[in-house]
Amino acid sequence: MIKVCFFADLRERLGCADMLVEHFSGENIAQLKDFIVKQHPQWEKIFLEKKLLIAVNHAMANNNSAIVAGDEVAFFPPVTGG
Amino acid sequence: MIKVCFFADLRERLGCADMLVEHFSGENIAQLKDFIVKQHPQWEKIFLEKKLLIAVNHAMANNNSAIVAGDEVAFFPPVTGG
Amino acid sequence: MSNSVRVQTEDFDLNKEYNHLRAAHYPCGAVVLFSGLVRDFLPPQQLISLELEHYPGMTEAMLQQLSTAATARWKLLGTTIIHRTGKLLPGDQIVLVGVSSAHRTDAFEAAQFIMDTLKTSAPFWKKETLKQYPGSAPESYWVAAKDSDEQLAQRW
Amino acid sequence: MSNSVRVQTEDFDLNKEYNHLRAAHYPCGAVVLFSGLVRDFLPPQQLISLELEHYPGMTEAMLQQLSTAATARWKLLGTTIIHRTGKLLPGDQIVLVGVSSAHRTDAFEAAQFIMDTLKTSAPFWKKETLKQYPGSAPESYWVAAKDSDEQLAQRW
Repeated sequence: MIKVCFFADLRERLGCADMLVEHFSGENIAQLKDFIVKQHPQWEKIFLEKKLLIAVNHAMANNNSAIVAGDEVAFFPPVTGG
Repeated sequence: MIKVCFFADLRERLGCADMLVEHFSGENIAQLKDFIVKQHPQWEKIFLEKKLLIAVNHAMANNNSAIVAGDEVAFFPPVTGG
Repeated sequence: MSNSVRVQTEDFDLNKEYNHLRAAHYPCGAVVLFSGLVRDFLPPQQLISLELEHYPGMTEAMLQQLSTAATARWKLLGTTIIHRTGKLLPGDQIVLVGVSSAHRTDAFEAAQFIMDTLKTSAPFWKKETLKQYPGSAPESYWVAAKDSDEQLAQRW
Repeated sequence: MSNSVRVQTEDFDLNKEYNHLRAAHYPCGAVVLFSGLVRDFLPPQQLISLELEHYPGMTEAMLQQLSTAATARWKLLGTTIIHRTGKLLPGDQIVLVGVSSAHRTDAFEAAQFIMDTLKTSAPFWKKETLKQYPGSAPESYWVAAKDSDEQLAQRW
């Protein structure tokens, strides 16, 4: 099971703050995206956006980053703090 | 008449904080230095030091800077504030 | 060496942080403080409020990384990073970065590095509620990331 | 726009200057403060005191020039430069430079410019009274100008 979080603009557009992804047998972020998009086809366009940022267990990651059961994955737009 | 001031290390080494130079008929700082050194030959070496800084009427100046009667001229070592 | 990282809804007291940075460490010769404030728009626009969302846990981890990276790269005596979240009003303090060091250049560069990197890597997002002209209905927008911030971060 | 230049024997209140820079001008998004402190030596040396001599009249004129030059070169909302003179003790505040602006880069660069240029052009001189080892008699030395400060000033 993977915990997935969405933030800011992305959270609002998806209408979802976080979800638990079960029965995921892939090994990296790209596969996780495919898996989620299969469950939520209407999210595909948003998930393909170039500027989508990714974190795994609170560290910046990318499509090739490995993930295992129990990981926390976050998707969010470019940050605007400070 | 030219008012001449000395600061910091230079003031201590010359044993003089300020002086009034009278009967000076030159037109620039180099001539003023020569004039003062004629009155105080023991100051010559100090006046030839490369790092001696010069101000005329509170603005940084150099050996070629023009001066006229009533000006305030200052000589001092490299500054160390801040 | 004292490094402090805080993410909080409450306001902060710049003077208290300054006194801590200044007093606690030896031989401190320079303190640089950066304070980021909620900036209003130019009339006829008017900012009503700003909502700062963040990613709890990751924000603290990223700010701690910035502090550690700055301390590894410059000779520092202390660092303080405070970032607020939640609802803020025009003029409010958003972020404080404080750095103390023996020599000024270390403190200046480290503070700039922390701010530039925070801007592009710490998971905070701003949503503005503003009026386009007096009497208009307030509307809310997510602030877009700036390319200029990306460029500033890349110089480090 | 508010520019303040002061040369004084009294201590200054950084927080008061911060609040002035922060509050008075619109639309302020960034304040950078630099505080320079009397740094003690590393043991076994010990700084007893520091005497700051200056050239009255010229110091104020030079600091005002720095403020004017910074304001011409960067987009600033306010600048504050305070430099103390007379006898100071380890840990005492010597100099404050504060800059406010809409965007952080202007404030950071202007504050660094002012400090770097002040260091090589404002007529202040430091004389240190220090002990070379515990129990030794205090001796006084004029501080020598540093080549590194000259280089830092030349980058502007």
